[in-house]
Amino acid sequence: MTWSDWSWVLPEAFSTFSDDVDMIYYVILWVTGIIFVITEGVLIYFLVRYRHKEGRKATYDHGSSKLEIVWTTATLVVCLALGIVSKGVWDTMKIDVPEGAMEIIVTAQQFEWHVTYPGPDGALGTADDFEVLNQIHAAVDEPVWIHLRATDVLHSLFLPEMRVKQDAVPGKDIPVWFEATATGEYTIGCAELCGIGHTTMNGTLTIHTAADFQAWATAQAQRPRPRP
Amino acid sequence: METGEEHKSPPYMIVFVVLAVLTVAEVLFALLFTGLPKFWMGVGLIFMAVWKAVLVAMYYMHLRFEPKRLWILAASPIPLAIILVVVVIREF
Amino acid sequence: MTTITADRAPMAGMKVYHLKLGMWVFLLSEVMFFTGLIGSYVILRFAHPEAFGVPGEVLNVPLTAFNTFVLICSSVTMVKAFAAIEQNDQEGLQKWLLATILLGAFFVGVQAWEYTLLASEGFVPMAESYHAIARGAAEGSEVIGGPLYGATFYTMTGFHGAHVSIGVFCLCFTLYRARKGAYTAGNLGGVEIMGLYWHFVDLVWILLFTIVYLI
Amino acid sequence: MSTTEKDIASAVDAGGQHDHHEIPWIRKYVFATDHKMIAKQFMFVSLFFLVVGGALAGMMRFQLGFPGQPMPGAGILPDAMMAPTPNGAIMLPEFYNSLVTMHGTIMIFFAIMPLLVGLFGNLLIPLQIGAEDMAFPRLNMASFWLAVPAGMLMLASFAVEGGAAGAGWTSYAPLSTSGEWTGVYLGQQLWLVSLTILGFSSLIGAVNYITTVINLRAPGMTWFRIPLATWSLFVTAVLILLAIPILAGALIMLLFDQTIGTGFFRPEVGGEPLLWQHLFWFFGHPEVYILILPAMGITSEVLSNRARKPIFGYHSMVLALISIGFLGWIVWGHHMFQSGMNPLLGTSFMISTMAIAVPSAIKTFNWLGTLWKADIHFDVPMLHALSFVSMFIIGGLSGIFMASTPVDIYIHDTYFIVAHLHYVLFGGSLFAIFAGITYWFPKMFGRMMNEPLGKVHFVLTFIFYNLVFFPMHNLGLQGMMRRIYDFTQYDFLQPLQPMNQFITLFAFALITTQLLFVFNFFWSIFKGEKAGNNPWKSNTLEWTVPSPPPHGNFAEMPTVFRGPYEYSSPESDDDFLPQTTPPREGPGPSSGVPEPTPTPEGAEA
Ligand code: HEA
Ligand code: HEA
Ligand code: CUA
Ligand SMILES: [Cu+2]
Repeated sequence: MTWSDWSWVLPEAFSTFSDDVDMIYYVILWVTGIIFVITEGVLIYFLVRYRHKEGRKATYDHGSSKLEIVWTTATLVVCLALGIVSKGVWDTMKIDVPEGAMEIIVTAQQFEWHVTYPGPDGALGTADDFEVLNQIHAAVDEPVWIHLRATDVLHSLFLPEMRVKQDAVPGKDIPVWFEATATGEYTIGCAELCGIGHTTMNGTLTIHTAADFQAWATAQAQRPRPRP
Repeated sequence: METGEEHKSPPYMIVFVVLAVLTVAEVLFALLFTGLPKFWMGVGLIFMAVWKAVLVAMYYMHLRFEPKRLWILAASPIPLAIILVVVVIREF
Repeated sequence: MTTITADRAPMAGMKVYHLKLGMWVFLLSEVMFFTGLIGSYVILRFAHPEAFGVPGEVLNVPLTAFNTFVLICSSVTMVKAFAAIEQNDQEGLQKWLLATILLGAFFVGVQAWEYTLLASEGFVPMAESYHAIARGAAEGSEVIGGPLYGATFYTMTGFHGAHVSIGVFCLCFTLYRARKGAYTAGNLGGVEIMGLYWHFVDLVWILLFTIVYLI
Repeated sequence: MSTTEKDIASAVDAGGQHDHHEIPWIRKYVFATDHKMIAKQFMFVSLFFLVVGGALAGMMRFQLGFPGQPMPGAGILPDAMMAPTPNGAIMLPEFYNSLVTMHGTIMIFFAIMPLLVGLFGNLLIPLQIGAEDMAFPRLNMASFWLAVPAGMLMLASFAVEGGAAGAGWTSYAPLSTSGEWTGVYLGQQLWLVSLTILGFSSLIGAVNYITTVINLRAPGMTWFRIPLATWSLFVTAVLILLAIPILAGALIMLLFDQTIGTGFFRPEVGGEPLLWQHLFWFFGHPEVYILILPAMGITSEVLSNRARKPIFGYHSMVLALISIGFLGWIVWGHHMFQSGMNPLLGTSFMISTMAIAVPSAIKTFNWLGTLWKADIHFDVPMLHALSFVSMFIIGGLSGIFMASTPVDIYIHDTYFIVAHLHYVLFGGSLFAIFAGITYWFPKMFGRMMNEPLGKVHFVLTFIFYNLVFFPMHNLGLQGMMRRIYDFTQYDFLQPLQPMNQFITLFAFALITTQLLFVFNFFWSIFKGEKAGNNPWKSNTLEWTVPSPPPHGNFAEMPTVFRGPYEYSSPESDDDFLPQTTPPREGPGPSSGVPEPTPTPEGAEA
């Protein structure tokens, strides 16, 4: 085991909003870290300082409203601040799907991911759509809008390096989007217990350069395949 | 009951008549005013139903004659019920 | 400070005796139970209006309106029983309790009849039509209630009906005790909490009737 | 309802007769109505379930530490759980799913909840408020005897065809609606039936507690003189009362979906899977506070006593309990941030979740304040209570990460959550239970637990516990999902193998360490040092009666003159001042003169 396993640093991420997420994480890590050190420090200090000694009697004291008001307000302020910081990023990630994104459909089914591409005409739901299994391909610096669906039970599309996670719910079409900032091969995982094969429901997210992606898509569209 | 003082029986029969009349009114309202927008229909019916429910609680369950704290106790789950339904409805 | 010995003289608390307080507390949980069931109906209907028929067309509103009236009557008889024992009128107590039992049983009977009628029209809680056929619907008929409308309807009204049935059962027990002279004007807790339960069940029906049959 | 009628009779019984001296054996030990005996019954049964839950965790950890390797000694398990191979038996994924589910379910519903509510609720409420028993003793008995068959059904589900429920302790629909998806048919239904019965058991328990606290307090025991343990149990009872029926309704609907083909939560026929999640968490979040509030109460009690100092800010401690109880109802959506719930709702749930840190902060800081200028005795209960405080801080602070919606996107359903929940549930609830059991052990059995052995158990548990669960935060941050049978299926998780092994080894150590407690517990029942009435020099009423208290508890109605935490008061020569000691110079202006009360049987005056 290496010490880096114990790290509190998040693994590297490669999407447009991943830095914001990580930033909020580090802010909370610092805030809670400081609170942790202070509270546990005070606790240990008191334990040592006021441990029982022969003849010592505790101070008869019922508390102080002034102090209580101070720390209650302080906590409230800290928490509200954290809430406000979080809201903007949340809206970006879950609500504001960018215009002009490449639309694909990801359908989760025990225990695989069916990914449907629009094909040469660029529109989903037409005859030239094509499907790949357990792999998502996209171009770098190009937003992708996933229509997330499921056919049987809940699944959860987890793209750790994109900081994306969203449950797929049968009967719903949930928008998920991301824009990768670096090419490479990343992970697709299923994060919601979905049955016996939950563990094996993984795949690969490949981020190409724009040209490579075009080439891949063209090749795929021409690949002969059984019509559904 | 617990006060021990003599109070004369609450107006059980009057409440009964009101309940019966409101029931008839509800049914007629629902069956006759079918042209009304669904929303107002709902509001009207709920209004009458809640009125009836309150009458039952007040008189038949004697809440009117109970100490105030029992009153508060009895009303306590209502906000929770409303929160649940209102929030989850916003989901859809 | 005088020391209080032997006999208990606890704090004032709710100024209500245990049994009644206990019953009220129990009823609070019943409120939440029916919130869960009725709430699910409201939410599902709001989410899928197309899956729910117009109540007046599927359900027999006049019949149930009549049944509602029966239940309201039973509340009156119950409260009369309570008023009787307040005056230590044993005969009145028994008479009104009996009336309540009969009305309650009648209500359950009508509900059971309503269920069979609906089922034979194909209104069932399940998804498949063979269930409807098994319950008396004509061969080849469709499921009307579908898995949402029928399911919420039968669950809600069914659990209410179960509450009424349990109430009738308890009323019989109360009547049995009343005939043995267990209640007096000074000891009427059993009758009072029975009444509280009964009126609560009535109250739930009032709301349920409006939400399920009229809106 | 049929039970209430009978209680007319039992309430009359409780009304004053002390003359059952000859209680038949079966009424004393089996169908007991005495609250102390029922408390002990709950304790033994739920400690048994704690052991079961721990054993399930051990098997789970084996698979996670050594994925796909044969488990020593597992050959005796049926082939439906462990696939036999020439080298030994290897765990099947469906069995792993059952293990996770049953571990969570048993720990939460059959171990921690009955320990906190069943054991301490029954033991402490009547004793601390000065009542001779619960308001409805027979209902109390019914509550226990409903819990037992519920537990047996839950255990039996391992033996049925298809195995035990395997959809997680949250049993998310639609996975849980049909055996088609999980391969579990009867097991899942037994799970539902068992929890419904258990829910009813908790419910009548709660009715009993609430009535008792409101109506049976001894003279002078005003609301603001009630010890915090009883206060917390009261608030907990209210939460149970209002939350459990929602769960019951949802369980019943799910059962119908499984058995008769309704479609509440089944999307394939138009139902709404998210409705299940909303109902479940509307119950579920109050449930986790049900699991922490009594623990907080116990901690306050032990902390103040062993620090020989009044609790810091008693009133705000009570208000914090109440507001945690209330806020707990409006945060349930934080479990559903990634569920496909309307994202606009997410923000409101995030804010309310953050707000709940405020009353928790009040509690935490007030505990620290209690230790300030105190006279701290490090006995075993105190050590556990102190580790409750420090572990709850860690668990609570990790909750803040998840409350922040964007961060939750990444850590939801990873081991970060698993770490959080064990920090609050083990570090929080279970440590408080250890504190409570060791603290009230002399009251229950008349003997002290062995102190050195208890300290060894504490130190080892504390160390191993942290070594097991702290690294789980890091696993989560590296992206390791929860409820996963074999994480090595993912390339990017393979480097985590050593850390998982590390956790597993210390989990075994942790489980083994508990044998010390088991031994200490049973040894002390028979051989422990005899304890007097008040070994901890405590102020509260339960310590004024013999250990163990006799039937009816108080030989004479106690009268209460002051709050429960008057330690080191200048008014007393010793460092404590029991609630029943009369004030020195006549009744002070504030000492409660009991109000006149109604007769308990509801008679007209
Ligand atoms: C005893 C049980 C218990 C308790 C007390 C808590 C307490 C809290 N929990 Fe936890 N929680 C669980 C049990 C519990 N939880 C369980 C079992 C799950 C998993 C369920 C499942 O999916 O299986 C879960 C999951 C869970 C989630 C869902 C995560 C996910 O699935 O993605 C979230 C999200 O917000 C959350 C948040 C919180 C918060 C904010 C608190 C707060 O109440 C904590 C407040 C306390 C503090 C903050 C520390 C003390 C305060 C201070 C020292 C003051 C200063 C602090 C600040 C200024 C921040 N919890
Ligand atoms: C209070 C609750 C509680 C407790 C105490 C524990 C204790 C432990 N838990 Fe558990 N856990 C949960 C509640 C709890 N857990 C829940 C709710 C989940 C989520 C389930 C889900 O996802 O659906 C979970 C999930 C969970 C997972 C994640 C599984 C997964 O997602 O795949 C893991 C993995 O390591 C784990 C491990 C452990 C371990 C090693 C212990 C060890 O600490 C166990 C140590 C052993 C004991 C504590 C028993 C000792 C017995 C006694 C001391 C009593 C003896 C006394 C007498 C008889 C007198 N738990
Ligand atoms: Cu799909 Cu887990
Ligand atoms: Cu929660």
